Amino acid sequence: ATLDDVKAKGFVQCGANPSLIGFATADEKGEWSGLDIDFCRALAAAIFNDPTKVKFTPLNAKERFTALQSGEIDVLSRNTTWTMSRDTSLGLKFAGVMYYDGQGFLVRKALGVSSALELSNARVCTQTGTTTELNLADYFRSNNMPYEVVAYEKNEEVLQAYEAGRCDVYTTDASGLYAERLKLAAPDDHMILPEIISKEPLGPVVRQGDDQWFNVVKWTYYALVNAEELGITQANVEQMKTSENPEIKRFVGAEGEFGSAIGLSNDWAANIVAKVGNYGEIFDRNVGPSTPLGIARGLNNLWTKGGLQYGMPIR
Amino acid sequence: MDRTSSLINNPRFRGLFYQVALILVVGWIGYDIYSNALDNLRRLNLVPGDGFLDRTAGFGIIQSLIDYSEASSYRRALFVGLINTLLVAVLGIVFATLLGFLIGIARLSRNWLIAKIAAAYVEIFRNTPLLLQIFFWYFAVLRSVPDMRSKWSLFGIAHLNIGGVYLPRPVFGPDAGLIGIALLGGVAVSIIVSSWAASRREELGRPPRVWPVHLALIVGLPVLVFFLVGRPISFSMPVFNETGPLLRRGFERGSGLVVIPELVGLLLALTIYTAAYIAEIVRAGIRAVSHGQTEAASSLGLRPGQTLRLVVVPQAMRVIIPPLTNQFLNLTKNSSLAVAIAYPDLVSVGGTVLNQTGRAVEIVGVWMAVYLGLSVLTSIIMNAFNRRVALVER
Amino acid sequence: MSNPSVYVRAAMAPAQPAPRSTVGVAGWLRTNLFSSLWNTVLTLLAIALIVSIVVPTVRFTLVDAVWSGEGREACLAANGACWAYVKAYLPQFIYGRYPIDERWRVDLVYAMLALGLVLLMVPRIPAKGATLAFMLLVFPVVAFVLLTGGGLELDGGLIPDDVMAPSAFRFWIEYGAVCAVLLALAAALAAWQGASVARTLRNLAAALAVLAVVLLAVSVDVGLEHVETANWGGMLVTLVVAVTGMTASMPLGVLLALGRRSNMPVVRLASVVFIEVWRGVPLITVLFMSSVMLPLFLPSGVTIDKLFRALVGVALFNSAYMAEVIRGGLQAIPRGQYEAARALGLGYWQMMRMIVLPQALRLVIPGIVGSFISLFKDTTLVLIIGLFDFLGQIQASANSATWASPVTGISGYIFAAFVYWIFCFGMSQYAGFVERRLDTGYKR
Amino acid sequence: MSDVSAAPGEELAVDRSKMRVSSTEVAIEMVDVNKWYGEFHVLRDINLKVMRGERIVVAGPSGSGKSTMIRCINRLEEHQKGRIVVDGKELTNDLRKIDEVRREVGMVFQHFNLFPHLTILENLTLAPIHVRRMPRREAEEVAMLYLKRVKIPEQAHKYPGQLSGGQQQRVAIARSLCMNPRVMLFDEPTSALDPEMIKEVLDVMVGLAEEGMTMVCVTHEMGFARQVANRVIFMDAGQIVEQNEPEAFFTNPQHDRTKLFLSQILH
Amino acid sequence: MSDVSAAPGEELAVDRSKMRVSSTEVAIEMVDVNKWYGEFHVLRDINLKVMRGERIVVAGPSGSGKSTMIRCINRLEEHQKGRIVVDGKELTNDLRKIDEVRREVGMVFQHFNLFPHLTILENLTLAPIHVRRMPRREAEEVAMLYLKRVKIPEQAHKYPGQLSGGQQQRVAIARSLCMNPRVMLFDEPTSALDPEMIKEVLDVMVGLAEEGMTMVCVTHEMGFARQVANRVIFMDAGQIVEQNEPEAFFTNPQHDRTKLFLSQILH
Ligand SMILES: Nc1ncnc2c1ncn2[C@@H]1O[C@H](COP(=O)(O)OP(=O)(O)OP(=O)(O)O)[C@@H](O)[C@H]1O
Ligand SMILES: Nc1ncnc2c1ncn2[C@@H]1O[C@H](COP(=O)(O)OP(=O)(O)OP(=O)(O)O)[C@@H](O)[C@H]1O
Ligand SMILES: [Mg+2]
Ligand SMILES: [Mg+2]
Repeated sequence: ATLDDVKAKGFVQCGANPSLIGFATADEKGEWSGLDIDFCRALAAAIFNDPTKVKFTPLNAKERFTALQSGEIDVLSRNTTWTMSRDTSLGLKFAGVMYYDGQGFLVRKALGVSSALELSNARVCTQTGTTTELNLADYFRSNNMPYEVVAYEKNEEVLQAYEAGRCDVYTTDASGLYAERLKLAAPDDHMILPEIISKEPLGPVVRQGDDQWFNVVKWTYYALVNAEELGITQANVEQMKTSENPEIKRFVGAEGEFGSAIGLSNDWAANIVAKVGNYGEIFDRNVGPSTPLGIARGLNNLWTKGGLQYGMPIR
Repeated sequence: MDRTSSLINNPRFRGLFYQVALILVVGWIGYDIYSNALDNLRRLNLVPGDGFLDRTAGFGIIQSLIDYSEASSYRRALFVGLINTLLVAVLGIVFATLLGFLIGIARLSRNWLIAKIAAAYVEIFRNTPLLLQIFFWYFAVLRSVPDMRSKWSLFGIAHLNIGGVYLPRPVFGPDAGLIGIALLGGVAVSIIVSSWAASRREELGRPPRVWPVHLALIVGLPVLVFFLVGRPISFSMPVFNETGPLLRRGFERGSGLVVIPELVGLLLALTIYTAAYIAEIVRAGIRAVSHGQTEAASSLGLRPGQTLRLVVVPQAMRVIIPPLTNQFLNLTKNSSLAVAIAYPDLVSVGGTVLNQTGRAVEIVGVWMAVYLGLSVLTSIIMNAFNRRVALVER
Repeated sequence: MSNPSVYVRAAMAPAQPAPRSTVGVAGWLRTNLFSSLWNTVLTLLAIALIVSIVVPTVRFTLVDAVWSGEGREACLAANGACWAYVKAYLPQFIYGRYPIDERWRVDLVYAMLALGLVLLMVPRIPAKGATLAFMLLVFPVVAFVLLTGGGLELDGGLIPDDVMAPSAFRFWIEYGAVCAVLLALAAALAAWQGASVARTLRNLAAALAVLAVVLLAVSVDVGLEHVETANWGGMLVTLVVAVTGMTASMPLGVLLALGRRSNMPVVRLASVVFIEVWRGVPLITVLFMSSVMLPLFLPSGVTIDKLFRALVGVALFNSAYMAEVIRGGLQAIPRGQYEAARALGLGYWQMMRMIVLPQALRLVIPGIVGSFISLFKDTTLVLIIGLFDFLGQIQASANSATWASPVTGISGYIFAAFVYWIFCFGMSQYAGFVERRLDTGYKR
Repeated sequence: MSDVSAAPGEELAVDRSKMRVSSTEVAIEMVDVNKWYGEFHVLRDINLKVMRGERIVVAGPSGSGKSTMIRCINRLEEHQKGRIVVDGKELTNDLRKIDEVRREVGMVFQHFNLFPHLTILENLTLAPIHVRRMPRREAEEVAMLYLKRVKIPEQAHKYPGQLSGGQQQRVAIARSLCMNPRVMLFDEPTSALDPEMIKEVLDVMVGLAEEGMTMVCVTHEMGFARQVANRVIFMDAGQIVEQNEPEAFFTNPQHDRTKLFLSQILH
Repeated sequence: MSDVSAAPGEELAVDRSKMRVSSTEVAIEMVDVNKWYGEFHVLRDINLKVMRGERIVVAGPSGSGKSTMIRCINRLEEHQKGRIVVDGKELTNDLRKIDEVRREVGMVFQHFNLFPHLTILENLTLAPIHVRRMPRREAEEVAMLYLKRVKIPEQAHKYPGQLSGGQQQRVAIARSLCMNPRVMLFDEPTSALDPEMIKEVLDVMVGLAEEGMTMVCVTHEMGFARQVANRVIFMDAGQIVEQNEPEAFFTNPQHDRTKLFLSQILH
């Protein structure tokens, strides 16, 4: 079983995007950071109470599924869209949605376009081998807009081509657009159109057929969201351990045996928050308004605040 | 005892033993791989087979020489990729051969500067990675041509901007086939005329003047037919919109014939890179013809052009052809680097299909089969040609 | 005048200096550049061509280039190349994301490699055999330990886990057992075929012992921090792929070349098929195969490092080309050499090892260098499967948020081209040098 | 053709009666010809007049400029000073003149230089067809005539590589003859041949001489010179040191260098 | 060693006294040996018995199968019918037997076939060390002994390319001798040599003969045959046409082909 293997080898092997600012990047020293990265660290914290017990495998779009299928990595946390075919026929299982995303469009302000519906005749650059190409085709066809797609192998090339003027539009998940825009020579000359043309729920993926490991990953995600709902933060988690709120008590492991049910220690959730923080903290730290990306919470806000993030109750 | 010992020391038996051992080992490895793959695929719900190829592709391809839309099947998409590969390979081979011969001959030029320029060309382009050259040319081209709302024009017929090279596209009417037939007929008749002229020449010594006949047959006849059947070919000129919303400006979609910059960049890089190798082959081939041959030819009164055509080139060819074949194969294989700059060749389209379907084994299988097939085909053609050239020599 | 044809020269004509127009600068110019109208036209065209290429290039790369400065503003200001960016990222281009504090390990490996190559390539330096042995046996192990940090976990896998837990101890027990079986097999085979049993055993045991030492060296924890290959990048990856691909493809290439010339039909067929298949497909599909398909061929749970997979792909691919180069050398060895060796009573492998291969390999050194150049250039393709080699690292950094500008990318490409060119041109010059040396040396 | 071994020149049966030399028609005239290779002065003040029908043998130590001199005559090399007039046409930079001269001058090389990719017959008909624009049929007839003349008509459809050296050289001579030249130049035509083959080639050359062909021949076959030549020219260090009728030249050399050379070369 | 030119064989000083031939010990026996190359029947019913100490010379026109026959003796070629027994061991498909035979039989080729990448000494010690498993020191001593025997000990550390043809052939003989063979096979050992060098090699071979070495020698050096051989075998079209003692063979050939052959080859 994966959990046993992970415990035996002493670290989680996590598949990640090699470079997507805010979601997964490694700095000069090989230190990884980002939203997807923090999820893996949370997983490590849950299992080992040590967020550093994780190793990252940079994967491009083509390799990611084979890497997971073959067992090269334990979990894929690499802005991967949850689709039915992937969830069912590729032998994969999505464990939650770390980021509700949608495909958007980046254009030059000089183009004078304010809506995606004005993009008729546009030339669109994108990266091959993702759901993006399919959504794009669907959107333009359903709106009867002619278009042309230029699909590159790597996003470095997409960006260079877009910058050179090969296309009018750069499309990918909105989160990616925010990240990529920063790499343009003059980011302020470009804007992201308001339309989101697809649902892109991005989340961690595991292999089918190992429910225990699936549970660990799934509940790590819920723990992050629940912690925010409960107001448990990295700063206050120690005090919270003495809280009388039964929900919090169950969360920090003061009550019940929820940890052992998924093969972890009882304070697994508290460890996550203590070491990595809750969902909101992770979001703000990596992609939130105070970062260069400056993404608003939007759909990724808690359900209580008008968003979609909803932690299943620990009970 | 002696029987067995002599059996074991029998070279035939030993050979057999080793060969059987090899078969067993290879078979075992093969079986292991096969069963692992089968296990893995079954675990992943990926039943091996080509059924998935008939599913709808759903993605667009920027260049297709045959009908293709998002609603076409994966099979068709792969076919589009294959045709694009063939297109770039054939064009690349033609251009690289021309440029390569030019540079190779220039390297032997008695003009010092020309020879040095050719040498510098070869040393520069042979010693840098092709992928780098592809990037370089592609992005250099992209960055140095006008943007999509403007253009450079040549005689109002050909235009250039970042969207590609725009040319008039011939549109064939119902009777256009007749013109094709007329052209073919003209070529056929003029071949007959040529051979007649050749036989006349044997008798006369002086060839009869036939080029007006050729001109009439090959150009005149189709033109005549063109007007007779009521001009069935028209040209769709690229339409350039100067006004309107920005996205509508520039060349109108569907008008004219567009050569996309990905093709231009790839072709440029492949041609320039391979030409450097071909130049060296040509140089070596020509140098392999001894100086005495040229001297003998000129002392017989042959002019330099005749010497080259009748004496040097036929001898150089047999040295040139085998390595030239290799370069053609290399160019074909190297065209797979198209994937780096979004030219939709077989590898690029296959990669997309692989991603949408997760069918790694099948797609890689298609790649291998196609490239191996192309290699074998090229080898067969060139070997046939080589045999002809070689026959002349001995 | 009865015989006008009689003539005896009274005074010998002394040698005179050649007319001015045929010698010296003027003569040189006339014969090489302006010997005819056509040539003059060509010369003028060539000059125009040179000017139109060299001037803008020099302007862009030198005159208008930006040499220092920080960040994207510096590059945005440039009309020419932005070398400031290259300077800032140079360490990344060389080491990738290798941890800064550990980079001395990479330097050490670079230094050893450079030293070894110099010792091998300069003909005058003696002890080639010892150096070669060191570079082939010791250096790879040392480099492996230095670069990865060693401490490879060997825990065996033949004995089921429930009988004995995975551990280094289990591995060594298994290793011992396998060795014993191999030795027994070899002894039986030797006895059968009438070779000296003791000698066979001695040789095999020595080989197994060397292997054991190597395994021990890579598995023992030397206290170096472990650096994952995912963090390797830049020139490091380029050199690792090129050098390993080359050395690994060599023995395989020799075997394939011998196989292709074997008179056992199955062996020959297998070699031909192997060689032609690899030569018939593009390297990039091989790399895709190693990155997306190979994992499916392994038993579930067994995984191989991505860089290593690419290395295997590259090595197999290159071995096919190497086999053809070596076959050329084998074919150049006259039949008489084989016959003489046979007549002296040498066996097949003795003949190959002592007579044929030494001569054949020496003949094909230029071919081998040539194929190394190809391989070195082809390493760039690994960027397509997401490894960060020298070019990949440059491409990635050109899009970094801090340095992005219209000239960043092109500057990076020019720098990459320059570096690759230096390496490849140097090697091709060396190949030429060896060829000339062999040309004269062979006849002696 | 088979039992020749020692000194083949001695045994040539020559009929000098037919070899008539014109006293007025000049075939080749070289006046103060000078040539340099870079700084190296190869030909110094060469003066030579060859009348129609003359057979000149050029001898001299290696490197003395013999080859260079005769190669200047059909402009395979360019001279830098002086005049060369062949058959009334002066060799200048005029390409048309050069072509005309080359058509009139046949040349036979030491290493035959047959075209290996063409059959013997094609070798012979190439120039007539493409330079003289002769019909192929006719060119082939002429070629067969000359092949018979050099006694190998049966080899017409073989390739040069299939012939012996002597046969190849005879083909080379026939190839020149097919252009119907007025002058033949030979540059050591026998020195790359095995002894048995030398005679077959010399025989052909003697035949040519007997027919009155103007010939300039660089050779060390002194037997041939003695029997056939009507003038022997001795060159050294790029100059014509001595010239004389063969008998006088061999029996009574005047110049010291000639004496030295002959003492080395004659047995 | 230098002033030999005409017929070197004639001048060999031979001491026939030591050449004793055993009458019981058979060194080589070929019984009804047949061999085909594809469809081509090269060896037809060869029967030959060589006693220990015999010196056999094999002669015959080119292509008659001489080389093929002696190459069968150490199994460089495989025969398809009949028996070949060398030193009591029959040559079958048994590799071990073949190895044993090869160790006992030395062979010298027309083109020497020295190993150009090894020094002379290494050429000589290679087989003793790796086939006979002799210690290197000892092998080198033996090698130097034989190098002295063929009179070129001073060349031990040179490479084959630096030696003249005659020296190379002597090294080749020494190389075979180092394996201490009981039989020596020579395949036209002198035919690739310049005349001055032939004698040095023949001298060495005569020396060997005097020491009683069993030898089978394909050669056209009839002088050598006359002086040294105790039997001459004449082959034609793959068969042994005639065999006899040299004197009788040369003076009184029986078979027509032999007569024809001898008339061509002897002066
Ligand atoms: N292309 C050349 N460039 C420079 N020097 C040359 C060239 N060709 C010939 N020479 C030199 O010119 C001199 C005369 O050469 P030439 O070949 O005419 O001599 P030769 O009398 O024919 O000698 P041989 O008997 O060896 O053929 C020689 O010293 C030769 O080295
Ligand atoms: N490997 C081979 N395959 C086919 N035929 C061969 C082969 N080797 C030799 N032959 C033919 O076998 C015949 C005998 O050859 P062999 O070399 O034994 O002749 P030989 O008497 O040694 O002649 P020579 O005096 O020319 O060396 C020749 O006709 C030759 O063409
Ligand atoms: Mg000469
Ligand atoms: Mg022979």
